[in-house]
Parts: sequence; C-alpha cells; structure tokens
Amino acid sequence: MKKNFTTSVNRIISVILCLSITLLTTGCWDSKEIDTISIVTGIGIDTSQNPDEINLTAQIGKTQPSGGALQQDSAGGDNDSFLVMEATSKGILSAFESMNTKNSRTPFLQHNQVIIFGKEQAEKGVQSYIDVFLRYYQMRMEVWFLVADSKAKDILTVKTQPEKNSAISLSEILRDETNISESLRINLKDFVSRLIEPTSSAIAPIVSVQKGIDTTFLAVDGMAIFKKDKMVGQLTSKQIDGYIWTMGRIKEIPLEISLDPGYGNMQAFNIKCSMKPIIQKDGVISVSLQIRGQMVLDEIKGFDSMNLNEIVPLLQRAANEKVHQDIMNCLSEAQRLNSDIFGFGTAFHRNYPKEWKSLKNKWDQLFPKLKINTDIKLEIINPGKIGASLNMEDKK
Amino acid sequence: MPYVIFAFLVIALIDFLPLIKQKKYKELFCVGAFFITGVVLSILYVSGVVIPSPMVLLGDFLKKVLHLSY
Amino acid sequence: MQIDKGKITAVQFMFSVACYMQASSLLTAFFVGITKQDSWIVVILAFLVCLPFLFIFISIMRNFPDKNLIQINTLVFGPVVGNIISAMYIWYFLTLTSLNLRDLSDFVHQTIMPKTPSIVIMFLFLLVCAWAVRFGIGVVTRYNTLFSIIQIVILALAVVFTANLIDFQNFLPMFDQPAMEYVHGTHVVSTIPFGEVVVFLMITPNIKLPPKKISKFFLWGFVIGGIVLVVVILRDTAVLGNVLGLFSLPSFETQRMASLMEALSRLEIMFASVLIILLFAKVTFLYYVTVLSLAQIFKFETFKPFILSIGALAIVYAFILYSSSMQHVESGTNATPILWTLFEFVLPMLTLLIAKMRKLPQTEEVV
Amino acid sequence: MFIKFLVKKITFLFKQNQTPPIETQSAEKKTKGLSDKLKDNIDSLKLIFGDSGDLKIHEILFGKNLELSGALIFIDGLVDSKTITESIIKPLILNKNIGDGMEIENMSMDIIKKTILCSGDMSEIKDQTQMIEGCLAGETVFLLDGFKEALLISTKGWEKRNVTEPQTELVVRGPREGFTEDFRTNTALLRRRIKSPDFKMEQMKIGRKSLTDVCIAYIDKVAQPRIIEMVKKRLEKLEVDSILDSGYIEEYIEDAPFSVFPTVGYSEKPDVIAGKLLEGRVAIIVDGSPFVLTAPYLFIESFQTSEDYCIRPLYASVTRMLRLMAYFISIFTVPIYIALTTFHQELIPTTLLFTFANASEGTPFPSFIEALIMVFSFEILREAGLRLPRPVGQAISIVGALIMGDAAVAAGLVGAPMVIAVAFTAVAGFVIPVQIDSVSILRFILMVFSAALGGFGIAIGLLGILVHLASLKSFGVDYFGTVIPSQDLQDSFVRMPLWSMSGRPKDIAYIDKKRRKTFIPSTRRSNDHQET
Repeated sequence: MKKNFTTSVNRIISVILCLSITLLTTGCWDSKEIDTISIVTGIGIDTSQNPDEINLTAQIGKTQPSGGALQQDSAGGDNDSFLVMEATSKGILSAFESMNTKNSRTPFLQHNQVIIFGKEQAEKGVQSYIDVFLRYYQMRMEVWFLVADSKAKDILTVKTQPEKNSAISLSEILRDETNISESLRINLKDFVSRLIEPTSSAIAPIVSVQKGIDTTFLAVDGMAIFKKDKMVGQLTSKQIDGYIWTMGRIKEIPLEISLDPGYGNMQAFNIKCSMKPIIQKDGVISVSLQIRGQMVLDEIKGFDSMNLNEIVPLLQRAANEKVHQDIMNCLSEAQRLNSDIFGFGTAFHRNYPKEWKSLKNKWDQLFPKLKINTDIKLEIINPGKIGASLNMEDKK
Repeated sequence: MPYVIFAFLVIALIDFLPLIKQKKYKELFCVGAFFITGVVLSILYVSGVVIPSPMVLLGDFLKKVLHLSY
Repeated sequence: MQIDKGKITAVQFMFSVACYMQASSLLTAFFVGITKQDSWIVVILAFLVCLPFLFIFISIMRNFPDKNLIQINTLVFGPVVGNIISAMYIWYFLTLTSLNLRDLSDFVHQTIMPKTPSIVIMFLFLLVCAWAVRFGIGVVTRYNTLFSIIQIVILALAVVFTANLIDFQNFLPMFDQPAMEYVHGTHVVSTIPFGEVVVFLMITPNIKLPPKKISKFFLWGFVIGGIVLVVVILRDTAVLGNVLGLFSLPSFETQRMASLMEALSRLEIMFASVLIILLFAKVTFLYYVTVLSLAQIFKFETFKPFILSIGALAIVYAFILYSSSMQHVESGTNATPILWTLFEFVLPMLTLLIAKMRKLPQTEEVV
Repeated sequence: MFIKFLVKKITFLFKQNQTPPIETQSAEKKTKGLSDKLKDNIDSLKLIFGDSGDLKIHEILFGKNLELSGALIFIDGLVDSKTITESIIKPLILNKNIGDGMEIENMSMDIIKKTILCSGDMSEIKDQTQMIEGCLAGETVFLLDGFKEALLISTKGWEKRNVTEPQTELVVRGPREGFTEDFRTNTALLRRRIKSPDFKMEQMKIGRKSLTDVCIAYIDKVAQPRIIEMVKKRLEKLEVDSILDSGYIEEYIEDAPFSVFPTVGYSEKPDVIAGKLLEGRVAIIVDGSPFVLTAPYLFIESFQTSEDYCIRPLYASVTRMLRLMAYFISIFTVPIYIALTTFHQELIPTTLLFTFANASEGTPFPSFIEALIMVFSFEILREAGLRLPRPVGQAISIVGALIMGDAAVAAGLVGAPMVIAVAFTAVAGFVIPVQIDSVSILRFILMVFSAALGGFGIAIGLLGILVHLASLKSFGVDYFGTVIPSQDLQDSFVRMPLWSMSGRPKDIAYIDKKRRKTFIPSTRRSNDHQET
C-alpha cells in the first residue's frame, strides 16, 4: 500500500500542475463582463446615398445603475432607457465594427428582438443582407422580421410609453397579435424558408409610427409582399383577414357584419382550416379550402322586430359570405402582384411531387389563373348572455 | 511552442519515470515510440508544416484508383 | 490473459451502447445535406441495414465470450495476418477518437465559445477522459446509464418545447430525390452512428453475463440508440422544414428556437451541456478501447503507460485530420463511409465466416 | 519549486515510515515478572509511577491470625471505592477463617479468587506491564506477599456523562438517545438494540501512551469477512502514540486521504449505527469519543438520515430528493451564475438580463472576484457562528449575513443577484452537514473553472468530479455505485417503503441477504372490515 501511494501522490501533484497551467494561461477568451457589452435590442437597415452601402441603426438598451452611490440621477427616470447608434458601410457587421469605435462597449447581438428593413431597402432587395443573420453565431432564428413603412431609423428612435425600450415594445405588440393568429408574425426562419422556396414568395408585417393624443406609438398593420426578395406590394388590414383565413392556424378572430336589417359583431374561434391542392385531369389546378369553426355573438344593432332565431341564421350566412369575400380579394391582390404568398406552390410540390416537375417553371403563368373553391361553415353556437335583445318583441 | 514542449515533458515525467524504475524496457520502447511520433507530429504542426491527413489521402486513393466514391 | 479485470453488468452494457449511439445524435450535419426532408427515412433504413450486422457482432461475441477483438483476430486469422488486421483496427479506433474529439471542439467552437483556441478545449476534455480511462472499464461505463436516461428526458423536453413550431407539412415531398441520394444517405448513416458499435467487441470479456444472454441486451441498447436518433431527426425536420439543409448544426438551431413561454426560452446551453457529457462518454470509451487494444497487441499486463502518450497523439491527430470543418463534413459524407464499411461490416463478417469454417471455438479448448 | 519541495517532503515522510520500526517504548519493554516479595513489587510500582498523587496503595493484613499481608493498588478517581470496600476489603478482613484450614504455601491466588473475593470480573496476571495497564484502566491490583501472581479486579467507576440527545443529528421523530464518551455505555447501547448472539464485538487497545479501547463491532454472517479483515488489518497497523477521538482513527484507516469525499462514516446515534450494522457494515467504537465510525461508507449514505426510516415513505423520498437537490444547488449555483453573467449572456431572458446589467452596473469587481469575496465572507460568518456559544452563535451568523449583504449592495460593491446566489448556496450547504467539506471545496474549484472557461469549464469540472467519485472505493466497495441500476436503488434517490426493501445492500451484505420477508400491507389483500 505504501509504494503506490507515493506514485499516486506524484500523479495528483502533476495533474494539479497540468490543470493549473492550462487554467492560469487561459486568458478567459470568451469572458465579457455584463458592463462591458452593449445589448443590441433592435436592428434597422435602410438605404444610404451610394447604392451598395446600407445605413444601419442599432438600438442599444441602456442600463441605469440601480444600486449604490449612483442612485441620485436615475431617480428622475425621464431619460429614456435606450440609445440609438448609426453607421453606414457595405456589410452589417462592418457597420457594427465602425459603431464600436464610438461606443466603449462591444455590441452583443444575442438579445436582438427585431430586424426592421426600411421600405426603400425592401424594395431594392433583402436577400443580400439576410446572409449575416444566418451565418453569424450571435444571430438567433426566432427574431421578428418587420418592414418599416418609412425609414427603419424612425421606428427605432421613437419613444413609446408603456415599454421604455421600443424594440421590446414591438415584440410585445407582436405577441398580442398572435392572439389572433400565428401567421400574423413572421420570424427569421419563416421568412428565410419562404425565400428559399422557388415559387412561394415571402411576406412580412409592416410597422408604422402613429401619433397618439400626447404620445407616439407603434402599430403593426398591413403586410409587405415580396417577389423573389424585392417588396412588390402591400396588403391592407382588410386583405390581411383573407390571408389569415387561408393560412389557418387561427386562435380567435373578430368578425364584423353589417347588413341592411342590422349590424352584428361576432368572435370566431376553434377554427379548423384545411387546404388541399387539386389537379384536375385536364391539367387545371385549383385549391379547395375547407373552413369549419364556431362563433359567439357578441353585439347586435338594429334587427328591430326580428327575434333571435331569424337573426342567427342571417348573421351566419353573412359571416360565411364575408370570409369568402375576404379570401377572394386577398387572392386577387396576390394574383395581381403574381406573388404566391399562401405557399400554394409548396403545397402542390408536397402533394404532387411528380407533376410538380412540369408545373414548376410554368408556375408564374399558372398562379394568376388559380381558383380557390371555398367551403366555409361557421355556426353561431352561443348568442351571448341575453336571448332576445331589447327592441325585439317575442313573436309567437 | 513552449506549451507543447512543457506538456510533453510532463507526460514523460508521469509515464516514463515509473517504467524506468520498474525496468520494463519492452514497454518503455513501445510507449516511447508512440510518444515520439506524438512529439514529432505536434512540433511539425505547431511550426506550421502542412502534414497530409491520412483520411484525405485514403479518400483520394479510393476516388481516383478504385472509383469508389459518391 | 485479460488486461482489465473490471466487470460491468448487462444493464450497464446495454445503456453504454445506447449512450454511445446517442452521442452522435446532434451531429447530423453529415447526411442532412444529402437527403433534406427525408432524412428520417434514411435513418430508419440505415437502422434496418445495420440489424443483420448487429447479429454478426452478437454471434462473434457468443462464439468467443472471453476474448476481445484483438485476441479474436490473432486466433482466427493467425498471428501475422491477425496482427495486421488488429493494427488496422487500432488505427480505426484512434481515428474515431480523434474525429469525435474534433466534432466536440467544432461544436463548442461554433456555439458556445468562438474565441477560445480549440487546443484548450481538446486538452482539458482529454485530460478528464484520460483520468477516467486510468481507472478502467468500471469508471468508463459507470455513468452511461445516467447519461443515456438524462438525454432521453432532455429530448422529450425539447420535443415539448418545440411543440408550437412543429409543422407536419414539412415532411411532405417524400421520396422526392433520386434513388442514389437515399443509398448514399443510408450508407453514411449506417457507418457513422450505427456501424461504430463494432467497438463493443473489445469489451466482451468484461461483461458479467453468460454469452447466450448478451444478444438481448445488445439488441435493446441498439434499439434505444436508434429510436433516439430517429426522434432527433424527426424533430429537426418538423421544425426547420426546408431550411434544414442550410445549417451545419440543425439540432442546435432547433433547440435555440425552442421555447415554452418568454421565461422558459433560450435553453440551448442545457442541450449543449448534455451533448458535451454524452460526447465525454463516447470519447472516453473510444480512448479506453484504443489503449486497451494497444496493450493487448503488445501483450502488456497493464495499459496505464499508454494513456497519456495516446492522448497527446489523439489531440495532434485531430488537428491534422482535417484543416477545416467543411472538409470534415465533405469527406465525412464521401470518403469515410466507404472506409468504415471495411472495418464495421466486411472484417467482422470475414472473421465470423472463417471462424465458422475452421470451427474455431471448439478447437480452441484443445489447444 | 515549492511543488518539488512539497513532493520531496511527502515522499520523505513516507520513506521514513518504511524503515524498520524505530525503537519504541513498547518493543524494549521486557515482560518483567513480578517478584514474590510484596515490598519489591510495591517499590517497583512506585518507581514506575513516580509520585503521581492519584496512585493509591493500600496494605492490608488479613487471615485468622493476620499472617497474610497483601496490598491493593488502584488509581483514585478511576475506581469506585464502594465496590472496592464491598467486594475486596470486607471479605478479606472480616472473614476470620482464612488460612486456618490451609497452610500458607498452598494458599494460592485462584483459591482467593474463587472462594474469598466476591467480585464478578477478576483475572490473574503474571507480569508487570499487564499490572500497570490494568491499574491505569481503572482496575484494582491485589498483590499477596509470597506469591508471583497478582489479581486484577475490575472496579471501574468514574464520572460519566449520562445519555443525552446529540447536538449534531437532531431529529423530529425517531429515537433521541446518543452515544457518550464512556466506552462501556456505548457498547451497552448497541447491545440493547441488537440482541442476537451473532453480534460480535472484538476489542483491542491502540496507542502506546493512551491505550484507548477500540472495539470492532459487526454482525456475523451479515458483514463480509473481507471487510472485517480489512478493518482489522488497517487498525493493527497503527503504531500511534495516542487515540483521543474516533476522528484520529478515521484519518488513518480511510481509503483516500487526499479526496474531498469522506469514505468513513460517523454517527452519534445508536439507532443509526444499529441500522448500518444490520446492513452489513462494520462499526468501530472508540473509548472516549461519542462518535462511532462505520466502515464501508458510500456517497449516498450522507443523504440518508435516521429520520427517513421513522417517517412514512412518500415524504421521506421527497425530503431525500430535496437533500440531493440542495447538495447540487449548493455546489453549482455560484459557478453557474458566474458563467451566465460573464460568458453566456444569451441564456438570460432579455428583461432579466437588464436587471442583472442594472445591478452590476457600478460594481468595480468582475463577477468572479465578487463571488469570491461573498463566499469567503459567508464561510467566515459560518465559522464564527459555530465557535461562539450556542445562542450567541446563531444570532451572529444570521445578523452578520444580513448586514454584510445589504451593506455591500448599498455601497455598490456587489450586485444584488450575486448576494442572493451566494446566500442561497450558503444555506443549501447546511442541508447535508456530513458533506460540508466536499461542498465548500468543490464550490471553489468550480468557481475557478467557470471563471476561466464558462459553461464548458463547469462541464469539465463536473465530469472531473464524477470521474473522481467513480474511482473512489471505500473498503473495496464502490463509493458511488448507486448510479448502476441495481437492487440498491431502493434506498438511494428514493426511500422505498420498508415492507418492500427485503434485501440488504447488494455489495455490502454477506450470506445472510434477506432482512425481512416482503410483507404486502393488508389493504391490498382484502378490504379492512374483513380483517377484524
């Protein structure tokens, strides 16, 4: 027992030696203290004077020292919680490098919430600047992808009230949007997977600055439509409803029906949409869309001298008709711009791989002529708390 | 470079001292052979000499001579 | 003459096979580039292709219960040819160790710590592995059960976390690629994760179990490993869809996007540390097998002197093997599968055939 | 060069040990026989003991016509004077008819032993060393003029602490009596719990100067002979001056003196030791120490408390998992916090990251130094709390921690989250008192690793600890064997109900493997009303 005891002691000493050597020489390469990094929460990309350069705006979260001696000046709380930095250069990371010289702290991109492209840059083309967001190790895929209706810089510089940092407030807005439907917000992965698909075209929400009574706030309304990687058009909020209905994945959506006898407001939920591409014998392609769902009647106006049993079927038929109408004019808008924002191309590719080889190169001609036959059945299952409304007399 | 040499010195200290004490020369010879190849290769690598990798060589051999490749 | 007398139980053996295969679950970059959204079919095909070879390994184990691979080679092929084949096997084990070490340092480099030099990562990692190998089979396989179960639990968690991102449409254009792609994919998968199980022929004497019952445990370990690989691929394809082929580490990107609510997001370091621990188990086992086979071929009574020298050689060899990770992936999909088929399928089949022809196990008692 | 000096010093220390045992006082002690002259014996005793005040020599004359002269030698304080008078002096003096029927010559010591003295425990001794040892052990030596043998009569009886509740292992439910310093009381406490004849206690004396009684207790056919042999062999090898507490013995016989994990268990409660004996372990009872050692001690045992087996299994399993988590937390919280704030900021959710950033905005030190200061100060407070008298100690450590933490944050020296993390680890560290040394040392090592390499450093540290744990053996039994799925898992992470734990621990127990028949509670078999 004694003899190998000394060798084990030698061994322990030498292992400690090795470990200490490596640990002491480690220059802690990757270690960056929290107060030496500037946390980038939003990135905006706009066009700049000469064509192949871009104007990058980065919104950096500022930290007030909460504890300790530096307490006094932050009591005011008036100064905002973020600062905006700008740089123009050929590439995005080189822009960050040039920004770095002005800012003492190294930019930290892991906590970036949004990527906003200015309108002109979107129209000029997006693909060339997406590469860094996939390749650079600090970029994450679940970042929100937005298009500004004017300049991305204005979006990032606006001081919103509820959430001090406007990029975070944007991600909050987008999170409420999903109460309506998942397909309203687009993260980088969805956008890129649409870009890769040869036939389908990408889509991204548009954000704009709105003037409130005494505050300015950000609103996400409308969708930008991209053809290949250039923005070609815009969907108004009405047409977006049609887009939402075709894409499915809806949690709950308000429906507003105005007829001559009266006006009704309903909330649709528990909606199942199934979209099946169909290729008839003679080569004509069409898409059958089946929507089943339930609605709750929330508000009625007018309909005097009619009782509930007549109103409900009336509203039901009107609701089905309205959804069909929304889908149609969204489709017509998309077909006008000849950009397949619904991903019908991929649906055909997935369900008919053999025929798809021939369809693929003819898709630009086929898509404008595509028909959608809809089969919508939304029933009102719950008329709300009260049965007959005030001005209805109960007809026997 | 100094780290590499220091590391190999430590390995020699740990492994070869007991072997020499126990006078197992056959083992010392075999382990020494592997140790030397390790030292030579690492010195060459650290000083920047490009060492052809056996896997790439075998891969080319398979592709060109036996045409066995995808 | 058995060098390492340590014994492990059958359940430990089963889970170390499963853990060994799970370790290469994240590094699916090889075959994802070839068969994009049908990769899961390729994995299942490879699993079925490898099953018969698994039974070959099991029958070798059953015929030579107290001999490891090196002893079997010298017995079956005679001393001269046997030693040459054993030397090739040792080169195979060493290359596998270096490849997996290289995988680890590339993974840590690309995800957690880009600026740390990879020599530090490899050196510390191998130092811990060497310390484990020093204590023999008992310590090397002690934690495989724990690691394997932890990985399965974490995988279930990951699937739950990516539930809202999963879209089953992503699988759809099935069998859309030319047949050659599938053959190539199956070949790659059957050699990288599945075929490497040949390494376990080296520790047959250390299993505390009558030879007849080994097959049940070996098969179950193989099945668990296979299931985990398929589930990983299914989850990645379901979440990433056609973007799958872009990334060098698809599983890591999926785990980066996985999030339940705002608070429970950004958990990829948990998945990364599980992978590091699994790779530790795999590299330690390969390192142990290399050192054991070397000591076996030179007929020493202990493998301890080899440990540190082979460790240094493995680190340098890992640097020399491929200049960059792209070259690693490219040769991993084209050249390596053909090389490994020799070791994982052709040679074991040969050993079994010759053993059957010379009816070796019986004569062995006479000698 | 300090390392080289250290290595040389340690190897010299052990080389010196290998030389043939130096002349110790015990070797040259010839067994000097007693002389038959009473006076010579007394003089030699006086010479040996010098003029130590508590040595009492009491000469008595007895016999019918007082022709026999004897002497009683004992150490005052060690003996119970009442027993001496009752069982020795009275029979000798009052019994008038000694020696009338027999001549002096054939009056021998064993006749006196058998017929005259009425004390239970007497033994004859022939040489001086036994006499001295007996005398120092609290026995009375009876010398008779004209006879070579002497008589050792056990009249032990000194001030003993009575059996009280131990301070270290407080329990809510379960027996509360603890061991005391007295050797015989401890063995009696154990004997009362395990009344089977197989329960063996082998006694030996260790320590040249202290001659402490050490007893190896085990249950035959339950404890493996291999382990018993190993314990005996290691104990016999001790050439030590003195054994004042079982801690001394623990250091000498443990498997890995340089490891942070204890491989020899100790406890102050007889029911814990009885439980361990029934599981096949060997207990070592040391005179003068209330802590009894148990030999093969596994890592999982430090998470088992005596209370687990007295309360219902479900809650016991929950508390056991809680202890395991507390152990994990107390080691890993601070390193993970350092790694998160310095290396992997991307893991913290954005809003939380801003609170961390705000907190550590003005702090001068990097987070590793910050953590070091806080952990170090908490350790000092803990030590202060322990050393001060009971009520004051508790107050000091709590108040100190609060004030220190608060002041540090107010002064902007340390971030608030860091104080919370360190406080949490310090408190979690107290959950398992047995592993307190491994917790504080491992925490520091992991802090260094995480400061140098972040998450990867922690993974390497964790793997290093796991490998070290796997390589440890305690008396031939795997120290961390609970990870292999086996029957022993029933009592490791969870405590299965008693009626289902039928086997003793697999690799510790010997032939007698069954400790109880698996008893299925009555509710399963038939509903209750049929029972009555």
